[in-house]
Amino acid sequence: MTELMLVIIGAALVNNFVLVQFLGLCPFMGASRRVEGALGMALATGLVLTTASGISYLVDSLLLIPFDLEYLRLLAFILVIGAAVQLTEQLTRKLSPLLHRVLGLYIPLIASNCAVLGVALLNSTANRSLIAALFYGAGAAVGFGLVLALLAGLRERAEFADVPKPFQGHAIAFITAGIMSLAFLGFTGFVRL
Amino acid sequence: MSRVRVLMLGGLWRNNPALVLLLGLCPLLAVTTTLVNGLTLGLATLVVVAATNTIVSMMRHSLVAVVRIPLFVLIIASIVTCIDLLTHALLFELHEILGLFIPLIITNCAILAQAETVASRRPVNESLVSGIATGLGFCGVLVVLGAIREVVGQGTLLAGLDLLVGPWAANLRIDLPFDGMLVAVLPPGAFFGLAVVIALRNLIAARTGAPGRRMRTARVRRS
Amino acid sequence: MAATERTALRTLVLVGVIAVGAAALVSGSYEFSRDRIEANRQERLLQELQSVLDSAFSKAALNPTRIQASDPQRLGYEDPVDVYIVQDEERPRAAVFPAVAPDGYHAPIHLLIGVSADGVVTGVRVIEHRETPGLGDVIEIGKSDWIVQFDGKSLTSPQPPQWAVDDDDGSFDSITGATVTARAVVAGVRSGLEFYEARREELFARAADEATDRATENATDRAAEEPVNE
Amino acid sequence: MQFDVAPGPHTAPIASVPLTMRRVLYALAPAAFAHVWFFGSGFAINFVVATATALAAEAAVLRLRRRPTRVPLNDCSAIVTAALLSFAIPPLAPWWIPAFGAASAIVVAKHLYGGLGRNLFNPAMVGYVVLLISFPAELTQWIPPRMGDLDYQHLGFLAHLSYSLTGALPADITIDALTRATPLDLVKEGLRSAQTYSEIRAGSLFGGIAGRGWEWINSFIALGGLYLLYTGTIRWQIPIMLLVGLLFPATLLWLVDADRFATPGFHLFSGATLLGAFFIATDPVSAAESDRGRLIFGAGIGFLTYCIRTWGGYPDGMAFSVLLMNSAVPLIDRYTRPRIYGRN
Amino acid sequence: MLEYTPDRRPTGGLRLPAHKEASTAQPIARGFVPGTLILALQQHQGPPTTPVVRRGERVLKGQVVARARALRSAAVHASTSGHVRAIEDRLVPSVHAIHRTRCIVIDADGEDETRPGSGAAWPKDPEEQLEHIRDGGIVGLGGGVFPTAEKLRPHTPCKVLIVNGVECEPYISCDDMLMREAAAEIIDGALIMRDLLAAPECIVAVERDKPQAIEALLEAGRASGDASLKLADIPTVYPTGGERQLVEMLTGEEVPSTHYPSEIGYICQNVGTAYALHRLVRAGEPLLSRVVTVAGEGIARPQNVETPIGTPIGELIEFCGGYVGDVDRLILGGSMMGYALPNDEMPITKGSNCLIAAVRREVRQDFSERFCIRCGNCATACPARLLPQELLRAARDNDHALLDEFGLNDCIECGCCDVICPSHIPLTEVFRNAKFAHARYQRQEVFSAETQQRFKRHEERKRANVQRGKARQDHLRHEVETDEAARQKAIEAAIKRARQRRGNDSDAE
Amino acid sequence: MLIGTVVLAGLALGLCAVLVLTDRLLPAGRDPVAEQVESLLPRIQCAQCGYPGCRPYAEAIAAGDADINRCPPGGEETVRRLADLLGREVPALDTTLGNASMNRVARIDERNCIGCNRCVPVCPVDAVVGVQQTIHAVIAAHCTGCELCLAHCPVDCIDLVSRDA
Ligand SMILES: Cc1cc2nc3c(=O)[nH]c(=O)nc-3n(C[C@H](O)[C@H](O)[C@H](O)COP(=O)(O)O)c2cc1C
Ligand SMILES: Cc1cc2nc3c(=O)[nH]c(=O)nc-3n(C[C@H](O)[C@H](O)[C@H](O)COP(=O)(O)O)c2cc1C
Ligand SMILES: Cc1cc2nc3c(=O)[nH]c(=O)nc-3n(C[C@H](O)[C@H](O)[C@H](O)COP(=O)(O)O)c2cc1C
Ligand SMILES: Cc1cc2nc3c(=O)[nH]c(=O)nc-3n(C[C@H](O)[C@H](O)[C@H](O)CO)c2cc1C
Ligand code: SF4
Ligand code: SF4
Ligand code: SF4
Ligand code: SF4
Ligand code: FES
Repeated sequence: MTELMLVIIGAALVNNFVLVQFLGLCPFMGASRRVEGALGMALATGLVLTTASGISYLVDSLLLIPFDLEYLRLLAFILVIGAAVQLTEQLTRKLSPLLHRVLGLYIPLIASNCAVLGVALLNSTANRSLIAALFYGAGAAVGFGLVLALLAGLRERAEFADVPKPFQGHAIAFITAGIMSLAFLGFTGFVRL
Repeated sequence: MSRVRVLMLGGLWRNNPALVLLLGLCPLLAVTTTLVNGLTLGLATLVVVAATNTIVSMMRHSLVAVVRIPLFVLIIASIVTCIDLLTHALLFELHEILGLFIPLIITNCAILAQAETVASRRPVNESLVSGIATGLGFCGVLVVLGAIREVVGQGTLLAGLDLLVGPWAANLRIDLPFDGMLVAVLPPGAFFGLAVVIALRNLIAARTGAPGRRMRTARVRRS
Repeated sequence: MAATERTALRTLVLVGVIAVGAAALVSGSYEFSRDRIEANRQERLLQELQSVLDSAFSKAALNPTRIQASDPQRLGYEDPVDVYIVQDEERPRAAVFPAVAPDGYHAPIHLLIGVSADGVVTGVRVIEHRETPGLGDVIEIGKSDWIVQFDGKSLTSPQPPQWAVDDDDGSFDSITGATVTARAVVAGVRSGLEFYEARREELFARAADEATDRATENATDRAAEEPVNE
Repeated sequence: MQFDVAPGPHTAPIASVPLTMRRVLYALAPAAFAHVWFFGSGFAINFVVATATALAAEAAVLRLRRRPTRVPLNDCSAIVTAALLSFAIPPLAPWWIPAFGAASAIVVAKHLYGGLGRNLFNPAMVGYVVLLISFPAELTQWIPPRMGDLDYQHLGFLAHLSYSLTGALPADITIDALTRATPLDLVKEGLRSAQTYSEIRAGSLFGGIAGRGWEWINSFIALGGLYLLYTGTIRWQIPIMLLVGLLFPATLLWLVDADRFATPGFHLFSGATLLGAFFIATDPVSAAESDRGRLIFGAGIGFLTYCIRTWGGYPDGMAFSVLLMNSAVPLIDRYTRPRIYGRN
Repeated sequence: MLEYTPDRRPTGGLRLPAHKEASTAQPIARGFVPGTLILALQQHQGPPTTPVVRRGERVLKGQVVARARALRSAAVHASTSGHVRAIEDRLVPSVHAIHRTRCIVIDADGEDETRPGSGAAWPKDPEEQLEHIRDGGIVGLGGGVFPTAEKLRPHTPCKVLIVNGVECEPYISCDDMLMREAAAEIIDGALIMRDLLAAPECIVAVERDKPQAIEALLEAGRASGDASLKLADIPTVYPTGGERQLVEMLTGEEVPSTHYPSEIGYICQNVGTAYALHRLVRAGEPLLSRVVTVAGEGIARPQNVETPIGTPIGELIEFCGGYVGDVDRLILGGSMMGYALPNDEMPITKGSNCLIAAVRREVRQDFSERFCIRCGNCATACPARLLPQELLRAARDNDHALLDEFGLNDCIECGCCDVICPSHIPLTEVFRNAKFAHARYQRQEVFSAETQQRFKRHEERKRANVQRGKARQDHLRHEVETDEAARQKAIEAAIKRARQRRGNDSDAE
Repeated sequence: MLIGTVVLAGLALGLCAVLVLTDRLLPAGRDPVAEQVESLLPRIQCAQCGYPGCRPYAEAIAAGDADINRCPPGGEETVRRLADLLGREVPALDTTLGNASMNRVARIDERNCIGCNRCVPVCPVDAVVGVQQTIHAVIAAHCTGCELCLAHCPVDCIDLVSRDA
């Protein structure tokens, strides 16, 4: 159990997917304008991350490895992820159209959210068990959602700041993300892997 | 002619994928510890975007909405995998540095966005031009950011060029008279660096009066 | 209704066609490049091995034998690791194996150690570490020559108590501001050597077996091929 | 007869920003003198360099933005930033360390957001972390405190100055001879290499409760903190909850295993604990805004600091914890709004 | 009479320098008769009164000069004898600002002749009693000037009558002096109100820094022998005298944002109001004067003066020895809630409790503001538990949705946030101004919603019209079509018949 | 190679089948976005946005067909609130569309009104009252100042005046 907790903490904080491993940055920057939107995106991505890591794991261990098809791993995983994302898109479009409009461009982009593919690939290279793979996916999702919500809050506040003209808009958001990533360096060495 | 110019300008400057649309950030930030790394990945991305745009555009009439995303990523992924395998086999030296980054190209959102917004709606020639413009724009940012981070972070420029173009290029490496600040090569430095590049772009856009993207200005101007 | 049925069908056909196309493309490239990639990998492995062996071994003539060994106590890996034995003719000349220095400042440090048959270090390289950039990363060969000081050392010279950094009255240079890192690497190399001392005979014997197996295999392969050639 | 018709309230304001900032500086003064007493004049040199750079950087940015410079420069907030940064960096440091730290604090963390009051993160801590990441070697060169029986090699003011400016040390002294691990380093490494806490504590760098010298400096900082509380410059929520967040887990784990965990007293009087509690976490600009939010904010910093000290990769975690909680401030504020009078 | 200390601490608030020593050093000055009276027709919250005197007419002290026509109104009386010089529009200070209102200007003749036979008896019938109070011109003297008769007619049964003798604002000491000198009358007035309201309990609240007033009230309370009376001594914190704050302090209950205290059973009356009611009921004297504190370093003899309503401020100042030194600001009200007057020509009204002639060093001068440093002092000081720093941002950003969320309309404009703000941001002024814009926004929202409804109805009707039109067309078409069909049939039948006939004919042929 | 192709194609087909199925089975959602957008608009139905009323414009925004800066009466404030709702950048208000302000109302000049009744049906909020052949009047409390009636008066007897006047 502690092992699994460590997997989560490791993926969420120590090797935070976004700030340390540089995965999933596009939705991180794109969906962090408002806290509400960020929470929605966090939820959607979390869903995709966890399910995709589970399904990819099954595809890997039940299809690819038995048939010696590891070279198709990228293709197979991306297919699974694409399907999971499309499913999420359908779900949000039908169940929460507002979220769908707000996240607009970014839901399809979860498919190319590197974090999702990253989780799947990292799971298969790290030889995790199915449970550990799911926990790793969940940890990554928590870490992604956490920093997304934090950045959204900070960006809302930065809107009231008196930012120099050239830095207004995206640039100050990157500065803010940079300082967050400085702060997350404090977690280095937490889980000694 | 002018259509081509518009498309090129769009990809390179007005709708630059990295600076304006903020797409493809992961490889952009992860890889740009040196100029050469950035350049290499930029070139590879260029090839992939151009190829994907062409293929998607060719089959744009037979696409179906529900499965469009899986199809796009499938196409992108197979092209990337092929490139990965082929460079590995044929250009081994190149693959030594590129190898790590190539699979990352699959998840470069800029490519998917191109497929979704351009290639699936436009004829092949326009899609190709747009793809090349996007790829070049992306590559340019990679190079600039890589250069900044390399100079600030380790006090060199063009280190490792020999791996890309041959041993003769080793002499092109420039060593600056300081050791560099580590923060530039670490993750925070990537964010700061990109912020600076975006700010520079804004500054230039403001100077040249070119209509940049309308940006949300600070909400309270008065103190 | 009929229309939606038709689009569904079309969707499936489209996906099938593209998936088949993609798979064919990738499989084709894979078939095409598999052997070359394998060759390239072999080449890189040799390069890596060469880097921890002294210049007496030429890369071309390495011909290492790979065997698996497990020693979580001394090597720090739970799973069996690859140990490469370099032989010329019949005699084992040197061994290359990975080891972990678990006490790195931020995380365990992964080492590759080369040892000659008589237990003298021919080279050590750090393969992977998370030490503080600018402080602990001096152990990388690209950053400084610190790691070279292990060359020529063995468990008898210096004597085991001297296998420590000079801050602890040992005979290895420490690193200013990163004593912990230096201590960890020294301890890691030392326990790697201890593994080698303890298992040398067994490893060599297994390597010899492996080599003969391979030779016979090659021979039968050749024998199998010969009729075709005829 | 005509009179001035200024809008109300007419009562003269009972607080002002420059006064607040000056009070913080007064409160830091005793600890600063103690620092100079124990660690030599390095602190003073660093403080002067940092202050000069901070003010120059502030003036430069304001000029560049064509903003008035007088009022912002007079409010002393840049000096507070410089002072707190100087407390965080080792006394023995080349001049460009405080200069670079102060410049990044003021330019990046403060003025990219528009100056006093707008920054999202604590500028001094941003400056410190940037330094720590970029120049780890320089930032770990701590020297042992001046205590009668330690084999301490003295550097006079001039020697300090010359090291700071040129990097040259007196002929017979090497940098290795001057520097020592700090008590936090020793405890962290010791515990990691399976020494017991009491074995580590036997070392000559330790005093009654924590590191020698450090305990005194921290006591003087606490004194300054009490002055700030007394004058109403800061309120109790953040400091008290920070200490609770730090000392509660510290006490708990120490009671569980006194060999493998440092005493709460050690945590209280080591590193940046009290400076952080009274001076850093209380930075009004980057802290949570409501009282309830401040309870969470303080407790979070304390707890994270304890975690980083005990399990993390750095000997002290105050700066990281402050920045981490700074990033959480908007969310804390959002979910801890006070209930308005008469609303449910 | 029970004296007790509430065990609650006030929410927010500030301890401010009191500045009350000078004006409490001597007893209330009485017998001041001004040379002119300026009697505004609207000195209360509610519809204005109607003048019942003519130009040139001589009026006597206590005579009604303007009558209350509406329920929420209160009569105005001449506070000394004299001739009506004019009935004209003048600038008059009212609750929050200066207004131009119709006034009756009277040249006093100095005789101060009281209307003979004044002192109509206190009626028996409750309804008549309220009318009596309205005709007596009595309004809340705590600053709100809400007609007392209306306030004594609650829609919810009154649980507690609170007599407000807190007087927490700096400089003001009129209530303090009145409590010291007329405690028995105040207690009597309070009991009259309690009886009117049938309130089971009556709490007199006084701040702890007025020991003499407390002493006097306790004595008077004991003398009255009434068991429902209590005296609460409450901490000296501004603004616990605000009725919402006081209700919370005394009962722990909060008055919901959208309600008045009377709606949850608490009625709060100022001690001055109680005193005035006592005078009306026991002596038949309507509201003719009130105690006004004249204070500040710019006044020669700071003191409390029983001032006839309508006295021009300049005359009152003269009565107190005139200005000394360089008077910078003339403030009506306390230094927190009061506002600055441009000149001293305006009259004292029923709501004027204090006049401060302030020299420069006494009042806020520094109007240069810095950016908010988020110190949170303002939030700590806010008695309404608002976040002024957030309100400020929303107000400057004209973000009305946010203003609603952060409770702009819950701000009581007490000024605490303003005074404590180290960045010297004029928060109260910002909020005052924002409230106007916000009210417009809220009206607009209501209008928009109504408009939307109207549009919907319009559309529906249009659709219905169209439908009806279509239906009629359909019907016509149908009729036409059926006609057509019938005709067709008829034709066919005819043809058939014709054929038949022809067939028959041919057969026949 | 063959097996790889088969496996991948199988996988792709399987996943697509799932997608197609769920797409069928899920009910199409109601679209509350348009409603939320509409609630942020001034709802005075002036049609200056180029749509016949606020609702159609709101629907166009929700469908992504219209930019959010086309409502002159709403002004910058409305643009900003829309941008917040939809998570977009804030564009500048399109000032070319008109300048209806919410502070004006129509007033019919009684001397000129010929009672033609043409203005009655065009007023979106039924603010004009009157029957044919009599003088018409505008209920100021209902009128939104949308200017729609202006163009329909054959004798130009409708003017916009400030609401306070
Ligand atoms: C930011 C930071 C990073 C550090 N990184 C390392 C490291 O990578 N390796 C190491 O041995 N010690 C590291 N340390 C520990 C200190 O440098 C410690 O003082 C040192 O290990 C012992 O000092 P010495 O080498 O001068 O005896 C680090 C300390 C800090 C504050
Ligand atoms: C518009 C308005 C309506 C009021 N309605 C009532 C009411 O219905 N019942 C009541 O007891 N008080 C009512 N009040 C009086 C208030 O409760 C309060 O006593 C008065 O405003 C004076 O309080 P202040 O001096 O704190 O402003 C009303 C006040 C205003 C301004
Ligand atoms: C901030 C603030 C402070 C107040 N302070 C007092 C006070 O000290 N004494 C007082 O009688 N009324 C004070 N009031 C007015 C009371 O809220 C309330 O209107 C009054 O007690 C009602 O009594 P009245 O109707 O007899 O005037 C204050 C109001 C506010 C908003
Ligand atoms: C109580 C108090 C604590 C402060 N702490 C800090 C601090 O930790 N770091 C800092 O840069 N400035 C600090 N300041 C100064 C000032 O708030 C800071 O420069 C602003 O964050 C700059 O906008 C402090 C000021 C006060 C009043
Ligand atoms: S003026 Fe308003 S916001 Fe300020 S303290 Fe008073 S009630 Fe609170
Ligand atoms: S008191 Fe002033 S500076 Fe402090 S938070 Fe409030 S508005 Fe900002
Ligand atoms: S322009 Fe007129 S009709 Fe269009 S949305 Fe705005 S108010 Fe409604
Ligand atoms: S009366 Fe005219 S201006 Fe007024 S709402 Fe109707 S159509 Fe619009
Ligand atoms: S490149 Fe867009 S999420 Fe990684």
